[in-house]
Order: sequence, then C-alpha cells, then structure tokens
Amino acid sequence: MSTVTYKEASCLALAEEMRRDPTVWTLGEDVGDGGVFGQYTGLRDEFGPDRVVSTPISEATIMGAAVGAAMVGTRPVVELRFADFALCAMDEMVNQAAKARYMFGGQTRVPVVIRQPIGMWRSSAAQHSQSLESWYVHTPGFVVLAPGTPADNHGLLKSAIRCDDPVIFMEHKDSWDVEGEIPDGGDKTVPIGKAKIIRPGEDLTIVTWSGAVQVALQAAEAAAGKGVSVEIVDLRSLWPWDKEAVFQSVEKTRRLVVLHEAVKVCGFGAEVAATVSETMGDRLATPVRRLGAPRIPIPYAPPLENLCRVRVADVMTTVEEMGV
Amino acid sequence: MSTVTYKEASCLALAEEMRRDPTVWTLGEDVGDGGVFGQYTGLRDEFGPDRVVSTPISEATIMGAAVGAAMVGTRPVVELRFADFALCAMDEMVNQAAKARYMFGGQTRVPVVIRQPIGMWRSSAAQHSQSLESWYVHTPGFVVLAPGTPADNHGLLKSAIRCDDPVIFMEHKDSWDVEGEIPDGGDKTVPIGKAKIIRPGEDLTIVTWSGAVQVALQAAEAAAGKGVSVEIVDLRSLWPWDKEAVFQSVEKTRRLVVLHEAVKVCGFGAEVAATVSETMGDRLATPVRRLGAPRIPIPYAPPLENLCRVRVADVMTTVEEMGV
Amino acid sequence: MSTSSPPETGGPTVSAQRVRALFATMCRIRAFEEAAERAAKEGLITGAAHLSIGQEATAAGVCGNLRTSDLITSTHRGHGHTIAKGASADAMMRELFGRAGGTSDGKGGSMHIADFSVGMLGANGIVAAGIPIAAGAAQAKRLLGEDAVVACFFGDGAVNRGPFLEGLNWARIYDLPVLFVCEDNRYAARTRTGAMTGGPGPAARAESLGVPAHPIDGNDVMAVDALAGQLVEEMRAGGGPQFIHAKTYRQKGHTVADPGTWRPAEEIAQFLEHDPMTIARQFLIDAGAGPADLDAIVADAQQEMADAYDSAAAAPWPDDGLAATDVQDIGGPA
Amino acid sequence: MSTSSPPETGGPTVSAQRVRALFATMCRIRAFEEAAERAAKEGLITGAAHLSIGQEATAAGVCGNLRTSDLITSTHRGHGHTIAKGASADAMMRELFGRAGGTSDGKGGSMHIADFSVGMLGANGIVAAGIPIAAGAAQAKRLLGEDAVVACFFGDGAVNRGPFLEGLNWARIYDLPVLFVCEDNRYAARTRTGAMTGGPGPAARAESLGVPAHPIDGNDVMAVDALAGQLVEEMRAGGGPQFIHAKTYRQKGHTVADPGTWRPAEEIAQFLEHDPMTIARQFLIDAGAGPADLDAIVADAQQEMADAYDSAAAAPWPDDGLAATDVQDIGGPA
Ligand SMILES: Cc1ncc(C[n+]2csc(CCOP(=O)(O)OP(=O)(O)O)c2C)c(N)n1
Ligand SMILES: Cc1ncc(C[n+]2csc(CCOP(=O)(O)OP(=O)(O)O)c2C)c(N)n1
Ligand SMILES: [Mg+2]
Ligand SMILES: [Mg+2]
Repeated sequence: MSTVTYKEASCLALAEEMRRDPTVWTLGEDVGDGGVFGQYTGLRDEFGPDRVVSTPISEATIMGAAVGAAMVGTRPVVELRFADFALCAMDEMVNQAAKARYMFGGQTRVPVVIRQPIGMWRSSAAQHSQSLESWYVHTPGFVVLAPGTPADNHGLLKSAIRCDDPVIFMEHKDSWDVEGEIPDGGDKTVPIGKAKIIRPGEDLTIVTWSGAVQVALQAAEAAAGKGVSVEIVDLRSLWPWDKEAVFQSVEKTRRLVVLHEAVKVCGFGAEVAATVSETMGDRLATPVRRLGAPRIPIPYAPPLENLCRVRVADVMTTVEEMGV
Repeated sequence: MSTVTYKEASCLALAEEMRRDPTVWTLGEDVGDGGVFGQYTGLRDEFGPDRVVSTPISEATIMGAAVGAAMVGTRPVVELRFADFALCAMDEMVNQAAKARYMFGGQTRVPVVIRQPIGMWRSSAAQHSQSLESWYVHTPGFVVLAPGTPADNHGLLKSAIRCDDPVIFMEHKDSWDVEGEIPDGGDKTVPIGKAKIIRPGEDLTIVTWSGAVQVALQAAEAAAGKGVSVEIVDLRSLWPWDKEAVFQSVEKTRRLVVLHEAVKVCGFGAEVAATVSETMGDRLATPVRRLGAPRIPIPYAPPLENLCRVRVADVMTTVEEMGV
Repeated sequence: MSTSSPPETGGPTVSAQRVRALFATMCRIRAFEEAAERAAKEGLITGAAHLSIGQEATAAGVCGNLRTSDLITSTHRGHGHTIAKGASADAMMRELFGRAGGTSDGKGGSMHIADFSVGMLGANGIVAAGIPIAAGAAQAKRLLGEDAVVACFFGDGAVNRGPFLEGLNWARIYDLPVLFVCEDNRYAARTRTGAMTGGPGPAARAESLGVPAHPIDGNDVMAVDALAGQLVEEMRAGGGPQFIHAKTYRQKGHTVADPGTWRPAEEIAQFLEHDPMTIARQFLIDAGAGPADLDAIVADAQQEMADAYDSAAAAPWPDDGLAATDVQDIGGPA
Repeated sequence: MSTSSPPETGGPTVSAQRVRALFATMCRIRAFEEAAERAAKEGLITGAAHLSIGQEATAAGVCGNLRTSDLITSTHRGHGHTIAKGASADAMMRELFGRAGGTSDGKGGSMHIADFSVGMLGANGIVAAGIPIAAGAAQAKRLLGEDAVVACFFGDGAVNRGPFLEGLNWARIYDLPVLFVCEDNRYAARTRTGAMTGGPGPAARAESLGVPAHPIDGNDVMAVDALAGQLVEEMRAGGGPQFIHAKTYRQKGHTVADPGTWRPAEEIAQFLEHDPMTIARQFLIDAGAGPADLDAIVADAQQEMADAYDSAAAAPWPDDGLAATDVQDIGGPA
C-alpha cells in the first residue's frame, strides 16, 4: 500500500493502463501540461504528445473525436475539465457515444471514459459546480462512476478504461487533495457495480457517494456520540448500482437516508429512494429520506455556497426525525 | 369551444400571444415554412420574417441568441424540433438560460420558451425519440411543462410565453393529431403548476403526463371493467408539480402508480414516487409503483419500439399486483 | 467498388471501364432508393427515409477511390454512401424495413444505416455529428499504426453547425487524412441554404480553417472520381485533410413523405436534365459503350433491388429479445 | 467612458483629450485588477479570478465608442470590459469578494461579473458562450425598434468552439450590428493557441463567414479607438457585423493562482515593454501632457480601487436569504 492523494491516484491509474495497453490514450484541453488540476502530470513526458493530446477548446469535437476513435479500436480517456463544460458536448455524449452500439445493432462499441469533475469547490459558482450524475444514470448506454476515495479513484478508473461501455467518470473537485492508501503493483482494479460498506452500523443506513462520503462519515461519528449506530454504503458505481448491498443494509437497519451533493429534486437519490420504497416498503421502520442540494444554481459567496451543501447538522436532524 | 388538434392548438396559442404582445417572436429551423410538424403554419404570413425567423441549423445559437434576446426585453419562443437536438444546445439552455438570472443576482430575466417535442413516434429510433423531462426538472431555473391534450397545449403554451422564467415546453410527437376542445376567444390560459384530475376514481391513483395520458385513460377503462376505480392525475406541469393534488388523490385511494414514457430509471417518476413515499408513506396501502421505459435506447423496428412503451397490459398487471 | 484500383493519374481522363463501374454503382444506389421510396409509400418503411436520388455521383465517385479498410461517416441521407462503400443492399433494405437480417438487426433504420465490416461508420440522425467522429477515427487509425483515409460526408446545411468548424480545425491541426465531402444540394429540409450561409460558402470556410477546398460539379462522376482520386492519393502519401465542395441537387423532397414540389419548377427541371445518371451515361456512350450494355446495367441494378425489396418484405421482425441486447455490457436494461 | 462622444472622423488622428480619457479608463482597469490580485493572494477572493492586465487597451478603446444604451458581452476575463462600459468599481470589487452590495449580490463572482444597468450583459464562465448571446441581443433590439450596437468580446481560444462559427454566421445572415472583438493574447489557459488554430487565424475565419475583419495592435489604444470608432459608426448607419482581431498579451497567468512563468521569459519581457499603459502614456507625453498630470490619473485610479478594496473587505456577507432568491418566479427552490 502507498499513500497518495485522490488526484495522484487517478494519474497513476491512467499511467498504469497506458503502459498496459497501447490503445489507451487521453485527450483534452491542457492535458499535455498536466491538466487544469494537475491530474495528468508527467504523462506527456512518458507517453508523448500523440497519446496525451492537448486539444483546442472544442468540447464537442473532443468528445466526438473520441467516439470515432473508440469505434475503430482505441480507448480514449476524455478530459472535459468541469462537468459543466460537458454540456457543450452533450450531443456527442448522449446521441453518439451512448447510443452507437445499440443503434448500429452491436456492430461497434464505444469504449470511452469521459472524465468530468463535479461538485462545489472554492466558490466556483453556477457554471463550475454542478453534479449531474442523475442525468447520465437516466441515459441508456452509460456506466456512471463516482469514486469517493483515492483507492476507488484508482481502481475504478482502471476498470473504466478496461470497460467496453462508455463510462461517465465523475471525480469530485473537492477531493483532489484527500489522501488515502492504494494497492501497490498497479494490477488491482475496483469492480464496477459493487458498493462498499465504509462504516458498519446497526440503526440506520446512509447511502452516499463522491464528496458526500466525507459528510456521511462525520455525521456517523456525531451520531455515534449520541448512541446511534450508522452504516454507510458508498455506492461508488451509480449505474449499475449495487441494489443488493443497499437492500441488505436496509434489511438490517430498517432506516435509510440517501445523501448526495446534487440537487435533491430528481437527483439519483430519488431513484434509490423510490426503488427501496418500492421493493422493501413494508420492512421500513420509517419512510426513506433524501438529503441533497436545494434546487438553486450554486452561488458564489462562500456562506451562500455553503447553504447549498448538506451539512452534518442536516443529517443529524434527519436522523433524529427518523426516530432512531 | 372549438375542436382542434393538439398541433393546431399550439399554433393558435402562439398566434394569439404574438398578437397580444409585440415582443413575442419565434425562431427555429424551417419555422417560416410552417415548421417540421406544421405547428407554425401560417405564422410568417401574419407576422413576417422578423418575428417568425427561419434559422440555419445552428441549435447552439438558436438557443444562445434567444437568451440574449430575452435578456434585453423580448420573449423568444425557441423551436428545437426534436428534444434530441436540444442536446446540441445544452450549454445555452442550462448554463445560460437557466442560470443567468441567478448568477447575475436578478439583474436580468430570461423569459424564453423552449419547445422540444418528445417521445416515441413512428419508428423514429434512438436519436429522435427521447423524453428527457427529468433532466430539466433536476435543473434549477427551469419551469417544465408537458401538456397531454389540445386544451393544455393551448393554455399552457400561452402561460409559458407570459412567464418570466425559462420554460421547457415538451409536446409529444404522437399527439399532434389528437383532437380536443379549446376555449374560444384566446384569452384563457392554463395555470402553470396545477394538475388536472382527468378521471376521478376511488381505488388507485395514476399520476401521469404527456403521451402516457392516453395509456392511462385506456388502462382506467380496462380496470373499470374489472371493478377497479382508477383516478388519473395529469400533472401537465412537471416543475413546479402539483404535490397537493397528488397527495389529495393518494390520501383517498392510498395506492399510487406513476406512469410515464421516459426511461423509468431516474425518470421524473422517481421524484414523484420518492416524494409521496417520504411524505405519506404510512398512509399507503402498498408501496408506490413506477412504470416507464426500460433503460435502452429506442429501437427502430416497430415491434421492438413497442416493447419500450408502457402498455395497458403492463398497467393492468401492476394494478393487480397492488392488490386492489 | 470499395476495392477498385486508384484512378489513372496524369490528367482528368478516366477510362471508360472505370466509369462503367462507377455508373453501375450509381445505378444500384438509384434503384435501391427507388425501391425504398416505393416501400415507404406502401407503408413498409415506418421511419423517416431520406433519398439521395440525384446525388449518386458523389457517393460513387468518392467511395470508388477508397479501400475496404478506409472509412466513411455519413448523414441522415446515407444510403448511397453505404452502398458505394460496399454494404449489402439486401441487409440494408431489411434495415429500412426494420426486419431481421438488417445491417443493425432492424434497431437503427434508414437514419442509422451502417456497415462497419466495410468501414462504413454510420449514418447519423444529427446533422454534422459525423464530422468529429471522422476526425477521431483518422486520429485513432494513425495511433494504431494503420493506414486509413476517412471520407466524411455531410450536407450544405451542416456547415452552419459548430462541429463543422471544430472538426475541420481538428483535422488540420493534427494533420489527419480526412476527406471532407460537402454535398451541396441547395436545401436543408425546406430551407434554401444560400440564405442561411454567410460569406462565400463552404469552400471558403474550409480554407479559412486551413483545409484546402475544391469546388466541383458533384453530378459529374468523372470529375468527382478524378478529384477524389487525386486527393486520396495525396492523403495516402501523408497529406493532411482536404475538402470537396460538391454541387448537386436533391431531386426528391427532404424525406419520402415530402413531395418537394414547393421548390421552383424550373430549378427542378434544370437539375433533372443535369442528372448524374444521364451525364455518366452520355460519357459512356461517347466513349463507345452500347446502349444495350448500359440498359443491362440498369436492369441488373433494378433486379437486385427488387429482390432486396422482396427479401425484406418477406423477412420476419427482429426477435423481441434483441430489444434489450447491445445496450451495454455492464448494467442491465431494467 | 460609455457616454463619451464619437471619435474624430477623417483619419487616424485622435485628440489628446480623448486619449487622456481612455488612458484614465485603462488606469482604472489596471488598478482594479492589481487590487483584485492582492485580495486574491490574501484569500479575500475565494473563487477564480482572471486578470486582463496587459489587455486594457482593447476594453477601453472599444467601449469608449459605445453608449450606455449599447451592449456588450464578455468572457471569464471580464473586469476590464465591465469597468470600461461604466460599471461601479466598488460594486464590482464587492462582487469579487462575494459581499453584499456586489453587482450580483455576491452570487456571481468574478466569472459572472455583470452590470445590466450600463448594458454589460455579463461575463461568462463558458468560453465562447457570449457570442450567440450578443447576436440575439442585437436581433432583439432591432425587433424592439431600438438602436443599439453590441460589442462581443472573446479570446483567441474561443475561435475553436462551435458557437464562434454559428454566432458570426448568424450575425451576418441577419445583418446585425455586432462588433466582434477577438482579444488574442496568444494563450488559452496553458496552451498556445497558435498550435491549436488551423489556417490563417481568427480574421480569416471571420471573413469566410462574411464578417469583415480588421487585425490591429490591441495594445495601442489610439489604434483600437480609431478602428472601433469607425466600425461602430458604420454599424449605427445600418451596417452589418464587423470583426476586430486585437493582438495583445496576457501579462499575468491564466488565473490569479497561476504565476504564468511557464511562458518564454523573452516573450513576457517583450510584451512588458509593449505595455498598453506605456504606449498610451508615451502618446500623451508626445502630445504635450505633463508627467505629473498623468501620474495623478494613475494615483486617482489607485486610490479609487484601494477604496473599493477597503469597502469590499468591510462589507458584510450577503444575507443568507439571498441564496434562494432570483432562481425563478414559479416553482420554489425546495
Ligand atoms: C442537429 C440537427 N438539427 C436539425 C436536424 C433536422 N434535420 C434533419 S436533416 C436536416 C437538413 C439537413 O440539410 P443538409 O445538411 O443540407 O443535408 P441534406 O438533407 O440536404 O442532405 C435537418 C434540419 C437534425 N437532424 N439534426
Ligand atoms: C467551454 C469551455 N471550455 C473550457 C473552459 C476552461 N477555460 C476557461 S478560460 C480558458 C481559456 C480561454 O482562452 P481564451 O479564449 O484565449 O481567453 P483568455 O483566457 O486567453 O482570455 C479555458 C480553456 C471553459 N471555461 N469553457
Ligand atoms: Mg442540403
Ligand atoms: Mg487567449
């Protein structure tokens, strides 16, 4: 095991996969210079400018070119910088990447990894803070991953690159500097579709992912101080998502909170809540609760931005209301 | 009252609003020639090419220009032809139209109506059949409307044009020729945010909208034949949605099915189901059920396309499973 | 056609034998689409179908210079390109009918016609979407160390969409062997593109992006063949992107459902006279071909497509199970 | 500046008095951004801030020819444009600090700086997004029967995004009075735009879209003023869109967090010498202005911005309640 940051973990994963498979390459603005967050540092030196391709500001074509490149046998890792800019490439993502295999009757596959960092981070405001994972979960064809730890960023990025499906890969900008351990050797992947119980508990389940994992951990600690034992399920994969793990946990705790940073309304939490309510409604001690951002664009001023975050206190209030 | 088609209803509504308010205008591909579905027929003759503006195939700029035009005091009605093409204008819709008022601290408003027809229709296949309403409901800043009848298409389009918020206006392509009555005189609007009970019932509530309204009506008829009394709530407005109407109906029937054409996973049905489960879970006789499309791109061949539709039989099975 | 030899070099003269082959391809395209038109009118084709009748020379002339290992991207109006690149007409017709044995199992239809086995990377329901895809395919082929030229077809309406600029710029800065082919049939749906296109037009735009542009009569298959042959040769020798502005005409309406009669009658008449089939036929007659020989080519094509029609009409629907296959490997359709 | 009189006609000569006013605007922009830079380093500006130090002449020279009723759109690097168009520096600084009294109540920050009351329709966090917005604003003004010229600022990186083509084409075909101003500072973030831009560059692209293009030294405020004056005059007289390719240099890094020292030292040095402030100052000295007078202009500007800094630093955070206002009229934030 080595201790690395979330950012370094992804850089290592990409380098390992590029060494392993010469058809893996990456493209995006400034990636040759290490990328806007430094998550591509050193890659051009090792792999050269044809495999670490700095591009013009042409999101539609970054994505569209990756589709063509994936169709003919390479594995592009697309860097879109901020999930918000992905909106400039939405046709290429949704109408092309996600649908090509199906609408061409399986004649082709589009093994492309689409990195688009999400989340609130240092007053990034309305156009640089969105978390739109639920859009992609709604879209047939996509695998959707949202790692919350360095180890998962490492292992899931590797799985994403090896996956034959187009993968939406959402890192959280606020996690870049979070440290954690990753396995040595570079051959360990994290399986797509498997959740992880990152804290076992008995009284209540929190299902969460990405940056909100940190909030959940703090809330669980606070709850423990009040005698409430919280189990945290970090989904990591949003599509497919690990229903079994969630059902199992809720079967035990009979209380579920879904916690995410994205807007609550029509967030992926709605899918989890609706599914659990539908499937095991009669075994729930109390209805499933959701916590997410209010339905407002993200404001700039730090105290206003903070109001869009789910805070530990919000989780605690909800836990109390659920009568644990 | 006059009898008109769904398509004619929208054309009348737009003409009436353009007569009433000289700042209303419309832009999009081929609108000067009546629009691809004929829903702009005759408008250029009456209002001229400066208010019924045929455009190049430039979705991003159709939408972006409308944002600029709305900011300075006009009310553009944007025609995007198929909701799928809206993906080519996603930045302009989401990062610009929906956020401008907020991120500029209320200095401006963006009163634009964004027409983007949805739904399966005559083998339109993967790139011409999507129903992405849940994306827009998830996006702060938007009003989202999905009329299911000629009267609602008429009255809601008028309300949308008068609304100061950006409105996503989703007509269903399969409804263009559906006939119905609309009020004469042209001053009647349908309020945004109000659902309509289109069939009263006692045993079970179906919440639905857009093209699926027809399926719900047929299913209710079939259920009546089996002695089950179904109440149908046509939401019409998806954001804001009429929670009170839904709660009231479910309070009475204690059973809820949410039925829509869009993909079930992360569809707007998840939001309705999660909200109802959360709010009135203990008053439900049985968990809320959702019916929507499987998570696959829409295929071309008619029998395969049909497999993506929720059919009356599916509704009936669900109703039975809910133990009515 | 897709494996035919490169054109004569040294001048615009092309051999009659070569033109005969191109003519045959054009006849097959025309006959395919006439059969498709009939089928659509009879309700056998349920989705939208866009006919390229009148535009066959571009498809034939460009694809005649490509190898099977070369690639093309296409548009909503893609039957001609697909046939010219070497796809089976029978499988294509089944696809249009939405039947088993279609190129895409009936899951795509006319607007998503494709045959990856012959390097045809797909028609596209989104105007201009093929442009970035073509650029990326060329870039990937180079990365893989495989030689391939990519021909990228699009219409005159597509030059007003952003991906046109982005994709041509991309091909230029990475110096990719992409042959951009703008089939300028004067209309985008019901709109005259002249009124919607600022400046001197598609060729000037390409040049401004550093892509050398070549205007040409797109209805003259000899001219298209000679030009494409030369450009493809340059690209095989390591040259960067090239642009053909092929002036042509859509003899039919926008889709099979549109009679297209809203256009000026004189314009239609003028172009019916300047039909690519007539031009190629005249060339062959002048070069000594016998009318009976040419009629036989036409008849063969018509027979092939009548058979394709019958085969498609008799074919079963795709198996229901196919609806849920090829969505993705990981994560079921539920 | 935004209400100043049009420039002298009949030649490139501009009056010293006019240049003095432009110089004053430039000094205010420079001082504002130096104060902002300081604030960012001190942690008082929490979000990204992009400085236009070195590019002041374009903002001042273009906006100096606009009326308050004229409009501009801007980019992520928008402080200069906003000041030149007449916004209050005090309110702007508060916005950068995210404080009460900011131009957008602290809800937008530097990247969304805007002052609609003076026709400044907003900076934009999305490269090239202002281009279609500018076109639409011009179109709407015409529909309303109101005279207005729209100046649309964007960088050399923006010419590779699709909306560049779409928006310029749009302005051309509808003949809209939009003055496109490409501020070419050689870089897009850390990437040299030369390597990413196929063909002869921004001006050729504009010309290919039918928009007359004018390359110019963007650091020479006299030249920018004269050119913009002439073009704006033409547009007021009913002319269509125009394009200025202003060559300039970003003296600082991409954001305040980037020292920008990864660029060639000689290049930086060369442009520090070709500083727009120095050029304007020299012109004024040559025209007889006293150094003390000019120093006073600088000092005034610095004082104004020091005050703005203090005012912003002392201002309270926006009221929590503001987080939920101005989302939309119908449908709460819940
Ligand atoms: C992005 C997008 N916008 C609009 C359409 C609708 N549409 C389909 S074909 C077409 C006209 C295209 O014109 P052109 O590119 O000249 O091709 P042609 O039909 O003439 O072959 C339009 C507007 C679409 N498919 N995609
Ligand atoms: C669509 C989009 N892509 C990428 C970015 C990230 N980004 C912000 S500024 C910038 C560079 C822009 O370069 P240029 O247009 O030359 O403007 P400059 O920064 O030089 O003023 C980039 C890539 C963005 N904001 N929007
Ligand atoms: Mg055309
Ligand atoms: Mg720049």
